[in-house]
Amino acid sequence: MLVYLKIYRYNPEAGRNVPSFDTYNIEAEPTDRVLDLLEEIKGHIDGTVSFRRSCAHGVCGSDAMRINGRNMLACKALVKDVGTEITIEPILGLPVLKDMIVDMEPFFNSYKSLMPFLINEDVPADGKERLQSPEQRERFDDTTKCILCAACTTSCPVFWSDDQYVGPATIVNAHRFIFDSRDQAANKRLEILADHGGAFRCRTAFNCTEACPREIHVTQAIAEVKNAITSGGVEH
Amino acid sequence: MASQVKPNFETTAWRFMRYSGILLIPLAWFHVYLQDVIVGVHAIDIDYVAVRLADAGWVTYNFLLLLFAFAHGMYGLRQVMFDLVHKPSTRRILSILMLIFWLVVSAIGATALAMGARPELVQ
Amino acid sequence: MTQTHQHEVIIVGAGGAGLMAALYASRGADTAVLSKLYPTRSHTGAAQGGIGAALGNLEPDKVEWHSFDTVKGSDYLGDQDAIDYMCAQAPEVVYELEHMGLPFSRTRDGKIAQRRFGGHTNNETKQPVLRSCYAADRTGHMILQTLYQNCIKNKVHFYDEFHVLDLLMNDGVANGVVAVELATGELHVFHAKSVVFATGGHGRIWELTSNAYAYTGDGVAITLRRGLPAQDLEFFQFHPTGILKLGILITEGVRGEGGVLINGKGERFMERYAPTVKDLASRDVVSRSIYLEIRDGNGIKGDRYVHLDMRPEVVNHYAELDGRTLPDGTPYRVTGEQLLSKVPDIVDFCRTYLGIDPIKEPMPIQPTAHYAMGGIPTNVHGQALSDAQGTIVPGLFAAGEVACVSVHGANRLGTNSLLDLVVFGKEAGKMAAEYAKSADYKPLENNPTDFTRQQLDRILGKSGGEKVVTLGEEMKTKMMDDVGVFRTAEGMASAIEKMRELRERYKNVSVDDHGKRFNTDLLNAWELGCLLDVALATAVSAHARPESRGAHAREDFPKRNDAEWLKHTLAWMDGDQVRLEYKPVTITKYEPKERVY
Amino acid sequence: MAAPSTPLKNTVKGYATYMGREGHYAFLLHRLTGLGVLLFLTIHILDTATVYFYPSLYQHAIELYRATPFMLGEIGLLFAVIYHGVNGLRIAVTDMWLPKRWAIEKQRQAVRITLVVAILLWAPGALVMFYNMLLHNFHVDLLAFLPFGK
Repeated sequence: MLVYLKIYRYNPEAGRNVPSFDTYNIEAEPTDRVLDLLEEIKGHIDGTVSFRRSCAHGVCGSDAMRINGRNMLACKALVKDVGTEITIEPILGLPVLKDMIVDMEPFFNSYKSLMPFLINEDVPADGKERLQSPEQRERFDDTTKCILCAACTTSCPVFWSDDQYVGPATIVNAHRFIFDSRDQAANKRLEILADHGGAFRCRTAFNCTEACPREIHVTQAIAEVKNAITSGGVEH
Repeated sequence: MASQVKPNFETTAWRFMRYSGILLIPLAWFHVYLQDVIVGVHAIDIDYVAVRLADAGWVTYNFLLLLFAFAHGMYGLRQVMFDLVHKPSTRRILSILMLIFWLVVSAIGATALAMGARPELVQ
Repeated sequence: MTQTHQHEVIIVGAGGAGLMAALYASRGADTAVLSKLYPTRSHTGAAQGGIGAALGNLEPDKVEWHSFDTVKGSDYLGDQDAIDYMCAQAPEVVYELEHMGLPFSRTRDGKIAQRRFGGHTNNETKQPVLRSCYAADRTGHMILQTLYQNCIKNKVHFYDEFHVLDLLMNDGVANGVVAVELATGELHVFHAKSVVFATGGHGRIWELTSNAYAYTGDGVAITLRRGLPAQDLEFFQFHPTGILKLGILITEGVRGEGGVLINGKGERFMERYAPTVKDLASRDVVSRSIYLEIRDGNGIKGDRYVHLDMRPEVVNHYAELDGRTLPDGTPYRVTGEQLLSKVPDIVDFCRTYLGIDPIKEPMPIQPTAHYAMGGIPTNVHGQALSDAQGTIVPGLFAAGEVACVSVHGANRLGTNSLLDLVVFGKEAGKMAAEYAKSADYKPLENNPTDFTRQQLDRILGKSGGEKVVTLGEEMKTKMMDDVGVFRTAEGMASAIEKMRELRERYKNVSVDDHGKRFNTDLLNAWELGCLLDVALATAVSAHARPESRGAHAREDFPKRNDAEWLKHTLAWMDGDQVRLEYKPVTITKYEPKERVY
Repeated sequence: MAAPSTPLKNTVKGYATYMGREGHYAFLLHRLTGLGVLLFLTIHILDTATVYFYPSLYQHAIELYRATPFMLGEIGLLFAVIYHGVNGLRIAVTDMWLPKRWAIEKQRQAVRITLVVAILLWAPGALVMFYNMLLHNFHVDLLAFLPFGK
């Protein structure tokens, strides 16, 4: 089938310092990924079209972009699902550097601000694993799936307005530790998230949850964090 | 675990928005339905208001409505302001201005409620 | 302007091996990590099934059994001292990962959960053993995340999206790298005392692969260009279960949980090829079996694929036939929901890319190019070697898929790649820091970026030449057909010719993008150059080995030939000539014998 | 150098073009109705206060409210107050008592229900207000058209 693509272009180096769209018509199969179409264009029609990609099956998180108005991974969006008229834009709220490539630094800086690592220096005397029941492990399973693609954060209306909001991805990653029975800094993380710029900026628009390519229940995770804060903290 | 997350302003305000919101549903809906639908703007004049404000019950009702609705609204506005203004100093200045605005308008409203209407002054 | 940076240890690549090396190196030396991606996007994240370690959390297991399985899996080409070392280290590193915060799945009593995996057995009963420590079906993802998290915690210095294009050497000593900063297109020189290559594999040589676009063999190509050898390139693993046409991996864990392979006649054909462990035979065996079924017209509807079936009724049916029991002795039975919770990502892949629900329908699969057993030769300390005598290249280390220790020999067992990353990443990191402490900075040459600049300018200088994708597609098809699961002398000879031709045509390749900022067009072209180099070296190495061993299966030489070919290949490249030498395999306890599953 | 943009531009662009689902539109509507109600509320407090501070102005204000555009606005206001309330109730109850119900499937449905409930609560009032508007401003008595009318 013939697919009509409208692709966002911006590259000040090549004189394209006002964002605009290029259009392409290419042949595709219904089961083609949008990423396949972009590769086809880059390989055969216009090599200057720029985007990030690596694993091509939804686990590395490189190719988050806005496809037909909604954040997705290009490698998880199939033609049969997005239709034959496809508009591709960079994710919103991070500075666009070239075409679909945005500056990820603010995103990763926010991620790092919430101590995204287990804090617990006590290890069992026998050097073996700390024990954790399957139920305790299940408690934070959902948020361990995050691949830091930024699809959630850049779909968030609050983040578009206010880049000081830590954003859904950061809260998801904080959640992963807050509810890990092995972590000893849950309340410290919660205190940071209780401040402005934290979890209470969430307006439950659910764009993050809809956008998450890993189907993490992002809004719910944020709600759990809010709840943990208002109930005075987490005890393991 | 010893440490507790202490409620800060944002947390308390967040709770306030939820509780006041719930409270406002009967208060505001009844008020709007009564005045706009049942009575209607064509039936309202200063004499009507004067009668209402002579009744301690209605005054209390209106007073609660004023207190919660306007605070709820102004805090909501502050959220929108935080969305659009990012400089901490500007945020602080605007927050203070909004606080003053809230106090002044509330005071004006409260005064009128407390003192009642003065239809006799209409020329 | 070329910027020069100085760090005692430079780590190239931020996957499992690179990050583990970074964690250890940074404890003893000023360390920086360069990655052409963001670290969390490294391909380690795609690993699914688990990391092998004889913890014995659910049933008896021993380090020695793990060692033996690995040796046997390697078709006796693995170096047994290295294998013993890795398997003995395994429990310790798995516990270490847990201490770092890795959220392993858990057993009822709270220990790290373990599952069955191909080729891992109880050496006494010969039955599959629960050895693969897993975190659902995203173990690699969790390892990558956990290591990155700990690097953040330990304030490791990262240069994200810096693509390393050259290794700098002075008088045979590695002293830095040249990298292009993607955002600006500027070349940067990194002056170092130790350089650790952890750049991953080169599965993108083949048409159908589970590998990321980024898996372009940069590390091997760069070292080949600098006159260093590559070891055992002919051994490249084809994973039996890739999603039809896409090559996306379906973890062996599916078979570990009881999934079975079914051909077009509805037969569980692995019974015929591996009567004892059946579907859990080692990967080379299963991939070949699938190919043979397809060749005999037993593909589904006669087509070029078979089914991987994990519908609960099918799993339970075969588990009953096999007499499979749970550790407590009760019969093994699963529900769809239990399977879902053990392999959620697989279910997601199937729904997204195939539009099927694997709990209700079988998955169409075919073997997919998966893992490079070969790579930069190193010793157990991650030190790179420059010849068959084991001479160390001072200052150069390698770990992970890019390295060849060799613990995987001719065929890697599932779960041993993650183990390899962590064990040898750690070792390389430690050694790199130790070396840096005792060494001085070797001075840089006058124009260290010249060689790189020359490569890039050649591409940028052309216009209207051949397209990168055209050459790439020709390479992939040829390698898939002739240097794939089954090989013949004739096919490989034609592949060598084809690679030479493509390398010649590559000189005329041109790109559309002539800018500096994020010129991925240019870098794709440069990566193709790496792939072609590695492909040629692979084809030549393979062609020279007239036997079948592990992943190197020849139709014209179906038997293993231990008398003449129990040895590692070393390949050097000089222009389009590949020179081969051989070095012996280290054998300690396990004498080679016939390999049956 | 990055593509020219500001948070405000991103916000406007996102609000206007992001293809969200139920939650996104509920958020936009909640914000819009909230700001609308606040604007009216402020004016309303001040104009009502004139009954004490400046009574003769009050009559002017009331006259103004009786004009057709304002009456239409009031019908809108009624919707805003009701929608903001119903949707706010959804948020408050979920937040305070049923945090587990922040699951997407439940909320997609809840958002739809909120809208339906809001419309049901608003419609009778809106009809009455519309009737009153026609009666007073256009001297049309809709009831007279009914077969069983006066």
